[in-house]
Amino acid sequence: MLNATNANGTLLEVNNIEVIYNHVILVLKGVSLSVPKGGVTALLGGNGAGKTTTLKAISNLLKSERGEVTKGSIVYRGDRVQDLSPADLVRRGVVQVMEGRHCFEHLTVEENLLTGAYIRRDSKADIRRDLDMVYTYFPRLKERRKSQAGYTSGGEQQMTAIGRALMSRPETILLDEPSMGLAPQLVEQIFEIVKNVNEGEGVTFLLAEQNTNVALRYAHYGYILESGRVVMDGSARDLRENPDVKEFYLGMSDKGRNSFRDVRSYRRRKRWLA
Amino acid sequence: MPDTVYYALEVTLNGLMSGVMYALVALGFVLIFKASGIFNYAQGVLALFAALTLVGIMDGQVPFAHLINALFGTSLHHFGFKVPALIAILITAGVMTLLAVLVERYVLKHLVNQEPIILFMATIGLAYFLEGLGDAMWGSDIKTLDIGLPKGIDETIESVTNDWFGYGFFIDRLDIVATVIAALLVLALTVFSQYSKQGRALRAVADDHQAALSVGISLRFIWALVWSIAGVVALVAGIMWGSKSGVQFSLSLIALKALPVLMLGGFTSIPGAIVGGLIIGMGEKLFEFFVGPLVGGATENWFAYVLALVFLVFRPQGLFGERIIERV
Amino acid sequence: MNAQTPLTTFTTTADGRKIGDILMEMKNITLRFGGVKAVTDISFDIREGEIRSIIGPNGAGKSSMLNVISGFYVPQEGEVWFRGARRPAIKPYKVARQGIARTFQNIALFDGMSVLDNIMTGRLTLMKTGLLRQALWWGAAEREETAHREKVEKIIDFLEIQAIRKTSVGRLPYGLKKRVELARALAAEPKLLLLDEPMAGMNVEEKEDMCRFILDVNDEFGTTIVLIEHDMGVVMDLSDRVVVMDYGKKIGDGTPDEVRNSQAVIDAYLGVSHE
Amino acid sequence: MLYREAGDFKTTYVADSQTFPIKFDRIRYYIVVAIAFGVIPFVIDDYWANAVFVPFLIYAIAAIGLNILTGYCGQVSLGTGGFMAVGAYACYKLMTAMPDVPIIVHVLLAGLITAFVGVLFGLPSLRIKGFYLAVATLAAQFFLVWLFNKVPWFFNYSASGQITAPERSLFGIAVTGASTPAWAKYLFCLIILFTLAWLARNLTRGSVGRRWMAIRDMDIAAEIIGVNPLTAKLSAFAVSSFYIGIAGALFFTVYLGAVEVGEAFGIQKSFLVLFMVIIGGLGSIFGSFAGAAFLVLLPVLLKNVLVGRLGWPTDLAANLELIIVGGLIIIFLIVEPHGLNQLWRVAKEKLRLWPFPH
Amino acid sequence: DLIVPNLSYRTGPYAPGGIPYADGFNDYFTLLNERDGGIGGEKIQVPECETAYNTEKGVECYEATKGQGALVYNPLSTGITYQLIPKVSADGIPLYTPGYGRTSAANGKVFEWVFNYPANYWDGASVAIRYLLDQNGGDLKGKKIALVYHNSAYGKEPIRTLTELSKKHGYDLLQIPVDHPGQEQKSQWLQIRREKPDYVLMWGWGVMNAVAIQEAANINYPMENFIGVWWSGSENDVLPAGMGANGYKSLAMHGTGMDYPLYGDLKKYVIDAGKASGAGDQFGSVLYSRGMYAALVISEAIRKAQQITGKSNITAADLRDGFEQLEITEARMTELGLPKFGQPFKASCSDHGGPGAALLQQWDASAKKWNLITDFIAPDDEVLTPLIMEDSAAYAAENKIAERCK
Ligand SMILES: Nc1ncnc2c1ncn2[C@@H]1O[C@H](COP(=O)(O)OP(=O)(O)OP(=O)(O)O)[C@@H](O)[C@H]1O
Ligand SMILES: Nc1ncnc2c1ncn2[C@@H]1O[C@H](COP(=O)(O)OP(=O)(O)OP(=O)(O)O)[C@@H](O)[C@H]1O
Ligand SMILES: [Mg+2]
Ligand SMILES: [Mg+2]
Repeated sequence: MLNATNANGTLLEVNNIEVIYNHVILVLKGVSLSVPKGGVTALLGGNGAGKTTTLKAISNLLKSERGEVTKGSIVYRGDRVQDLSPADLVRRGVVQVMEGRHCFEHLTVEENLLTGAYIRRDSKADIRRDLDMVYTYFPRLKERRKSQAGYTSGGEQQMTAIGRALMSRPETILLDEPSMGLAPQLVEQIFEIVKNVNEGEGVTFLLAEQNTNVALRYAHYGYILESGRVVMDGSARDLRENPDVKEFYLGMSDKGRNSFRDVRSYRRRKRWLA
Repeated sequence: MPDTVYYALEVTLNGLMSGVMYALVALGFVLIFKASGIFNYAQGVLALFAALTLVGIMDGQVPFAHLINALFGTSLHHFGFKVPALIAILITAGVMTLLAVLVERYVLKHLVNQEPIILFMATIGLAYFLEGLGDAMWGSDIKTLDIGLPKGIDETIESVTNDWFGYGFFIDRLDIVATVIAALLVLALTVFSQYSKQGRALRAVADDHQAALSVGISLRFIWALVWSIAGVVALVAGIMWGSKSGVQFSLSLIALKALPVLMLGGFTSIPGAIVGGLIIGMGEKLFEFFVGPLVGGATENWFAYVLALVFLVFRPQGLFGERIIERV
Repeated sequence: MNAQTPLTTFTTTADGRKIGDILMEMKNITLRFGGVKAVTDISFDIREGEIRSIIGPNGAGKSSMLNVISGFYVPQEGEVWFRGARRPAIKPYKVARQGIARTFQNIALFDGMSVLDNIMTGRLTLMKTGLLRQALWWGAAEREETAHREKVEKIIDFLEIQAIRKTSVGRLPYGLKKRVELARALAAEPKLLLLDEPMAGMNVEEKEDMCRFILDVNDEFGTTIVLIEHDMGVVMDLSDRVVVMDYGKKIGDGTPDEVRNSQAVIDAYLGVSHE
Repeated sequence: MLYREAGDFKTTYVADSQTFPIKFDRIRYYIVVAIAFGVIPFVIDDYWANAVFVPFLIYAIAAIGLNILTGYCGQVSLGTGGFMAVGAYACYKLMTAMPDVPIIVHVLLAGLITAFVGVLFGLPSLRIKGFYLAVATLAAQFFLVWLFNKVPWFFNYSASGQITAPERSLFGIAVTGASTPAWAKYLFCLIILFTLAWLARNLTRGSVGRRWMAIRDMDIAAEIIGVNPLTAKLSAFAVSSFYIGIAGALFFTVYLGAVEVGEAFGIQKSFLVLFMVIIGGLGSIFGSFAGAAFLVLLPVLLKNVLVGRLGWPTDLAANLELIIVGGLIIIFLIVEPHGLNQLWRVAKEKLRLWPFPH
Repeated sequence: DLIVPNLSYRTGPYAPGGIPYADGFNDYFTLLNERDGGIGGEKIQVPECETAYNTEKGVECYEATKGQGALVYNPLSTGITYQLIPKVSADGIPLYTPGYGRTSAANGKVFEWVFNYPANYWDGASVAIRYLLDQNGGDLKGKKIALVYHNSAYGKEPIRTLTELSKKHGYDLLQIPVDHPGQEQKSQWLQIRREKPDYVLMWGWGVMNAVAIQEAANINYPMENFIGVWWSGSENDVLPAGMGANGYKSLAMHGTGMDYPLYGDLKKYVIDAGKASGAGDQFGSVLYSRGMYAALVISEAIRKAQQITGKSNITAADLRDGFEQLEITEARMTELGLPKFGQPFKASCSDHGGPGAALLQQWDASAKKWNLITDFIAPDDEVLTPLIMEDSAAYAAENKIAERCK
């Protein structure tokens, strides 16, 4: 699964974009990346590095946060997509799963999933089938399907958000921190789903992830962002072997995994203040 | 004294009918709130604007005549033809739809994902704007609106009840028409919002603009759609109220009668608007009937709100409103 | 932050685990929402000075348990004992005043305020100046404000968030928000600190930082900590004892090693034995 | 780099938490205060006082009051008109019952009485939230207006229910009644506003203010970290109503001189003050000033330009005025949803970087 | 030039009443300027200022026009009047409020600067009762009379008088308030339907009038027993109800219709010359004529003042003397082109209220016009004078005003 050979051409290309929030806060300072069709591309980086911002720039959700792409271009299948509305982009097959869940609180879990199929024109039966598919992925959702999403647990909301994106049968999914708040075995499961959907249906993934360990096991290619710039990129295997990545992102030292108890012995540089 | 019972019954019936009239206005609020979480302050002005436009078209008035005359020294007033009511209503509905599209395009589009109070404020700006525009377009003198709706006491009911009880009940025929129309509207809108894909999308948008965008719901379409429907509902309300009192500025103040209804029924419930209307209408009339004389009358305005308040203390989201989700 | 002297001492076992008096005890707690049973008949205790973790699959009822402790949910059945006495169903703000502070799974910072103000809200339980004196400001109010500000600055230094002191929290990235939330909880100088997934959405490096803070708080001030976390590495390394929940029931309770090797826990949660 | 804060280091927490931490702001503030107290009173005439400054100052007081409740504590209220009426009628009763007590005492007492009434009507806020609360506060609005209209005791049994402010003076100078000099009205209101603004600033920067803001931003979380929602909300209602009551008292005694409750303190007033608060910026004292200025001055300005300068018919001018005010509100919101105050702040941030884009 | 500001309202809830009044007011002065070259050679300037029936805007308008040298104010709003009374008294500018404002201002001993002749609210109430007495052979005992009133200072004005009169004539008074704006009056009219009062009087303004007449028609209340004050008797009020309004009566301070020579002049010099105020479509309506009549009285007072002082460019203080010594005879009215239009009256230092007589008019819905049905009926001064004295004395005491005209 680590071979990037099934990358038959670039689907999405981000060229040197710059993003400013509120007209004054410069967040991305020239980010470029390309997402191959049918690949799983990971976007890594610490808190505030700009992963979410990059994804939102692509899905055009920035505008609703008073953010703006001021330079550079975003090209999807050869078309500039910066000026499309998010809905148009979804219709073209790009769906984003937003960070922090963003379920429709007052809708039930099932209604949430069904809104995912909003743009679909196919039959009720097809939609029903996909709904069942989501329920088989996440049995927990099936149990809670009649509850208002606002009253479900954090993890259940996360599953709902992912399930909802799957329901729109997209060509490309932008996943923002899918593993956040999920129990370990579910994290694995989510990435298995990513893998299945990717390999089985050829869906392309761009995922921002903090859990570098898992992300690099499932992704083909990775970019590492730091304070709004791409500082490193390479195939997942290369990244995993890189000593810096090992130390800072995987928590491994030469002696194997560091214990969280021992971290007190040294202080790191404070990168988030950069 | 059985007379009091009959009176009270008559008051109750008429209260229910008034409630329907309030509900007609409240419906517009509900639609927009449900679809975007916007508390649309401009709803009353929308009703006024619709009614003004309708009358203006029916009379063949030249829009902005006064302005044009002032600028160019002309003396335009009327085109000199009259437009039949039905056609005028259709044209007005078209105007309201156009207005909805413009509102979406020049106001709402730029305010995606803002807090409710900001959106509320924007509708206030809109209310000011439309109030000025409506007056500038059609003039602020009083206009008679007559599209041939029946008015006045329904004599059949009066004589039948007179035969039965020895006391003839008063029911206004206009109210009967309003009730039928309101029932149809509520039915249609409930079906629309409960059983259609768009209906679900509406509720999704109200919950979270961004998430709705992210699943491909076009806020622009939804908003234009809902505002058009709300505009048409405003037209209906404008017609019913305008037939009674003529069309002029005060028509926009009927919104104030709709607010307690809204609060009681729940901001998000279409059936709530009608049930709320019935309770408020009946409650305020009965209170005025029994208690009003003791305290000097004119209690309706505040009592409607107090009644709604009492309900809210027990159900903070109104009778049928969506539960307010409180979690950490 | 002032060095608070721990109220009770605890003994440290050979392997570095702490055993103190019982600070809080949950007795047969059952919590239902309509038909949903979030918590079913759960009992466990929390000892002074320890780090007590709660783990379990999504929807197991961990956060609900925390909400019971902080008084936000009132269980239908069961009792909460705190410092040797049964705690009646009291309002959450009274619970907070008894020295229980917490962070939230879905960050609950006050978005309209700066980082500094957010952390200062943590000290509200300790600030006593009345409305009138506050209005006049000079004198008592100003002195109190300065005194508390000093303490808060220490926490800011401790958590290394000096640079964002005056930014409004709404704009912060997720990870920093979690840190500010921790700061706010610490500002209350709590006896018992409840942390609901404090490390979600962080990378390893940032998690290490958080672990350091948690351990420091625990060591230096003797603060008792209840921790919910899905990262098994963190849980196993930090905790003194672990409660495992599944579908609202308790399926395990013990030291990390005991829990790690319990078959029930492996089946329900860990999947494979974790390392 | 027109505007800078660099080089402005604070060595004490007191200096750091002062109202205008940046020297540039501080100087500008001193200049404004100097002009307000030292220049305007000497040049003001009846028109400027009665049509511009006095209403502006009084609305600013009301706006600060409502901002405390809505902007700081997050409780949207549409009862402002009713509470202003309480202030006005309380002041009227006090003035006529105790003619020899200085007027300032009446005004303050009127504020206190309003604070009490405000707390009463604030009680539902413990259950009811958001727009539901906003609409619920209309109950207060309509009930209070009805009460003052209905019960003759409140208007001393006058034939029509109007109340007229008798002449009262302070230090021998009339401050209410028709023969009050323009400067006296102005200064009286200015001093009260200045003091109240200063008190409000103190309240909002310390623990009381943080309690309110915590409730506003997330009431449940606030309660869990130890804020008692009952006292926080009710204290906000009390303080807010105190301010609004004073504004009402001044509105009646100093500004209009005679009022009819339904007309002067009707629902429109509630909306107007709320608009001021939102346009100015929720949760900002400066915003209250800006919002009051915007909604008091802009219409006067527009009227003078459209009718006075351009000679338009008054009705068209009035319509156009509505269109322009409405349009501007929308434009401002689109440019900056968080009000004039935020607009100002962003402008400063830009100036700080100027001439570089970022 | 002489400056007579027109504080009008052409927007807001009461615009339908404000527009024709303001048009009539303006047009009369335009006529004087166009036809006669002004008054005594002085052109009259009528700067208009929009109040929207709102007191605060009223203040702004007052202050703005005061500076231009305004001679007299006529704000057509009871609220603004109350608020201006102390101000004009301090500034020394006459306030002319025909048929509205503060009734007790009729007492010139206390209200030096305020004039409200030829008739005020209390006169109106009394005239209405006199008319009913007349209809009932001089006896109203046991009759039930309902008063439907705008729940504001304006609407409450007649209550005092009607209560006094009920003691004298033995009728029952039923008070029925309607809140602003009066869009919804179902309760009130159900109550009337139930109580079956013999007569209904109405003190309404704005949309309230139209709704009340519609509701009265709805319950089949006999329209000829329904009488409005002169502010409830314009075309605006009856037209929306269509045929239902047929037979409705109202008081009138002055004649109705356009069969007076003056309208010819107005048409010739103002309307046809394209100098009409507003849209020019209000010409001849009831409220138009009222505005015109107010302007006429003011211009007569100006003439009087010019005569007294012997100079054409008079001051506000001169104009007060003009108002105070004004006498308008029937002969003068005929001369002005309005024979039998208004009642003759003569003011004095103490009498600022005039004789207070009024006409009754009735609506003919098929012809869409008002017809006068009585001659001028005088009010019952025996009852009114003490009331006026009492109320003005209270005001004088509260504001420490010493009586004039000794
Ligand atoms: N709406 C906004 N307004 C202003 N600044 C913002 C906004 N959203 C994000 N930022 C800033 O942009 C930077 C990048 O944030 P972003 O959310 O993209 O980071 P991230 O890599 O996703 O971090 P995390 O892992 O914590 O989610 C941060 O410094 C943040 O403060
Ligand atoms: N207020 C509520 N109303 C209804 N159901 C609730 C409420 N709070 C929690 N639940 C339900 O109770 C169960 C337990 O929720 P809880 O949030 O405690 O889970 P959790 O263990 O914290 O899970 P996660 O790890 O996903 O955060 C869930 O199924 C949730 O849907
Ligand atoms: Mg992110
Ligand atoms: Mg949880």
